Amino acid sequence: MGASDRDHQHQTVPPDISLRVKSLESLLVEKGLVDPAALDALVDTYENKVGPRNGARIVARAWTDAAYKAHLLADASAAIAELGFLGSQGEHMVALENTAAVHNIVVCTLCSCYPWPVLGLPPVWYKSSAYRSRAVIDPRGVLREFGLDLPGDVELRVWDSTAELRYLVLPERPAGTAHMDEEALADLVTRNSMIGVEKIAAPRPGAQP
Amino acid sequence: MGASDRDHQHQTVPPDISLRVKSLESLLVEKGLVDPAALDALVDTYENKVGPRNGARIVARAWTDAAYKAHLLADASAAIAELGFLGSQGEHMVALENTAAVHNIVVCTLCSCYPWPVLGLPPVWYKSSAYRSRAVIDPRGVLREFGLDLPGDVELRVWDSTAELRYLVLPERPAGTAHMDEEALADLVTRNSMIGVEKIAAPRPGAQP
Amino acid sequence: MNGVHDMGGMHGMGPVEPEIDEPVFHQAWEGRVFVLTRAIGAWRKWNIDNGRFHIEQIPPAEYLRISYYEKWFTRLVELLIETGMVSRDEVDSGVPAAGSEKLTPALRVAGVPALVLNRNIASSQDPSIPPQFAIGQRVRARNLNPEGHTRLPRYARGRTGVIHLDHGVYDFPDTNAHGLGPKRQHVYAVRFAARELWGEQAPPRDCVHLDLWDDYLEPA
Amino acid sequence: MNGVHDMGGMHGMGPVEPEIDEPVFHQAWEGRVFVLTRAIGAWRKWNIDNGRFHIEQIPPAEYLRISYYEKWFTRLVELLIETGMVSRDEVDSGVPAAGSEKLTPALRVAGVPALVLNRNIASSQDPSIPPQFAIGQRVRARNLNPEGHTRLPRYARGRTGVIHLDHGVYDFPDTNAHGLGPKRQHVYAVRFAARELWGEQAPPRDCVHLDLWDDYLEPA
Repeated sequence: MGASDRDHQHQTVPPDISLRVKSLESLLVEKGLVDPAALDALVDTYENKVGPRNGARIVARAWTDAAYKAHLLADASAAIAELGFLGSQGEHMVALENTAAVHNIVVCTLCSCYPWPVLGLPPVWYKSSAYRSRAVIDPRGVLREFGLDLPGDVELRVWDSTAELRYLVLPERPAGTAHMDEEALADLVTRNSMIGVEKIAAPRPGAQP
Repeated sequence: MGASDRDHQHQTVPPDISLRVKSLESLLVEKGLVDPAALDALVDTYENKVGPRNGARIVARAWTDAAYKAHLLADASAAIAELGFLGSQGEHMVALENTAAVHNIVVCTLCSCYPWPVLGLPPVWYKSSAYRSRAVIDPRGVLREFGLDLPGDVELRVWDSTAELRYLVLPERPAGTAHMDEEALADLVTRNSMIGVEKIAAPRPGAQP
Repeated sequence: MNGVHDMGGMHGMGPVEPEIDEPVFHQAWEGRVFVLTRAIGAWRKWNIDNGRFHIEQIPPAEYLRISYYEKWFTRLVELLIETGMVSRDEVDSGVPAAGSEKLTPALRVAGVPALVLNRNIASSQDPSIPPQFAIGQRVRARNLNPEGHTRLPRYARGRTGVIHLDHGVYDFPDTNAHGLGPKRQHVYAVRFAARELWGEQAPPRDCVHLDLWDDYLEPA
Repeated sequence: MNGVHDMGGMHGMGPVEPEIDEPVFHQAWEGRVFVLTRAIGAWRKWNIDNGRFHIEQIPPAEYLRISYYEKWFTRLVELLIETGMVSRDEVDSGVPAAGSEKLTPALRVAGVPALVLNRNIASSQDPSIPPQFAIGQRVRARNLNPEGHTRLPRYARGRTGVIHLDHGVYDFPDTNAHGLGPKRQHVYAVRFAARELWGEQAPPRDCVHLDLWDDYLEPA
């Protein structure tokens, strides 16, 4: 699926986009508008340092520390700042708690706003017309495509990120994890669960945490 | 403008569309689903027999025959049937009178419905996304692009052909035409004036009617 | 469906560009697509609402990119296959499957004038189907968002207008497109103030009329 | 603007297709477009609302066809030219115009962590800008249809909801995108019942929240 999806997304790229970007970068470097070393450092940052592991650490902390969880739900920006994960496109955060009775899901219908500092850059599907158009009118259908058939008695809350607030879903802690420490729990937390399109599966018995 | 507009509309046609259509026609003929002679007769009909001259005759009649005009405005289908111009995609007609105080303009935002028997097949601009999207929210801006700057005190009425009614605008009879007979008047009537995007200019003094 | 075809009120589509002395068809294939569609239509395998819904299902980026008669071609192929008149293999090869029966065309030359002059769309003042609304009555367009075919544009939904004309009784597109019957009912020209549709920046006296079925309306 | 970017509630866009083990960037040029935009952003020649409006102005067929980072590339080029940082000739040739001065980059390696951690978007609880609405109050999203930038989606206009959270004071996109000042005002999470937005076929207890500015709202 990965390859075909990528092909689908990129099949219409003009053959020269890569060359056009190179040409523009060269121009901007020549004019002294950008520093190539800074560009490399930025790529490295977003490829390797900023990503859903940050969000997972927040979630694991909230699962294991009731005071932190209360703080996160009351003032997410302050609670996330404590862990050092506020930043560009995640300046003002709201945390949404998923429970057995309430399920939250996040979208940006108008563009593709996404909490970069805690989740990294958004996946292609989050930016797709399909997700942006359907998440508000057919969220249960979208969730089914992610394998989550939400019972009718669960209240579904959609959050459309139309302003400068960014949303982090605090997923339900799965069963069978009482013995796990914060670090092991963080390894269970998926990006998609923090957008609200998946639940976190219980760890398989005997599997490495 | 004509050529560039046509190029613009058609530049993305795959190179093989003409061949694909030929291949389909050949298949349908072979299967006995269509008769090529009937296809030729249909092309001839819509290229040469059905067109805005039909609508122009209706308009000229209404300008010169007050009883016919009253009939047209009260029951357009019956009045148009009298002249033999009802038919497919013009089964049920409504006539809209443009005056100095009220200006009507017709669009089909959802597809490109158009009164074929009285105006022929629609022009490319009528079918364009630009016209379909803007005629209902910015009709005065659209009219300005047709060279018609409608005074603010004129009431503008847009008709979106969302059902099986088809609309014919009865344009204002221009000044300086008191001496002209029905046939000469019909020659003045433009297609665009019967859609409501133009007024009919007064004939130039001394010009051939 | 809330498709990109429902574009009334959108911005960003550019200027309207009329063409001087425009031909009826710019290229011969356009005319052939048009008349093939009409001639196949004479078999009466689908209705106008089926046909419109097939155009609406063209994927949005494609819908905006391709020309009118390319859309018609796409629709014709899909409807021919869907109704079993041809197979996709036949479309791809351009020749009938081996052993297929040769039919007699539904439309012959002699039938062309009648087809052009035909009043295919049935309307009536059937007294057994009374109107639900009266001329002059204030109505609200319902907030319907069906995934199927509808002729109630998004820009009118939830908006209040006045019944201006009663056009009589017509088939109901939302059912008729999907084999759920004609569900015949009254259609009205409903007048909406431009300001009701677009807000305070619209000219105060301008208005937009839409032709709407009983089932699209509720008393306001 | 009522552009095709405002696609909440549209049908016909197909299934959502997640990719397993998706890389941050699928091709190197995507990463370069992203970081060029961020590094040029450090010159502070435009704000986030200018930037979003430039993406929205990509013609609709193109907008739906091209990928996310192709949109970013289109925007970057247009903004560089519009702000006079480069000329179109320079973009076409890839080399600086003869005699042009060489500047010192606004962003150096040492500045990268600060850029990533920067809280560029100013918010406050500025008591001199009081909220126009209170938590729990019923409000209606106004029916605004500006040709310029707005963050009020079409699907919410005219709909009634409840103020759920007061997020504090933020710049107003509709003016901020067009050089008309930040016009700072309160932003609220407004909760709309799914049935209010989409009609009776929506599940009865589901809801959608939008973050909306004071100027988008009126008392209901």
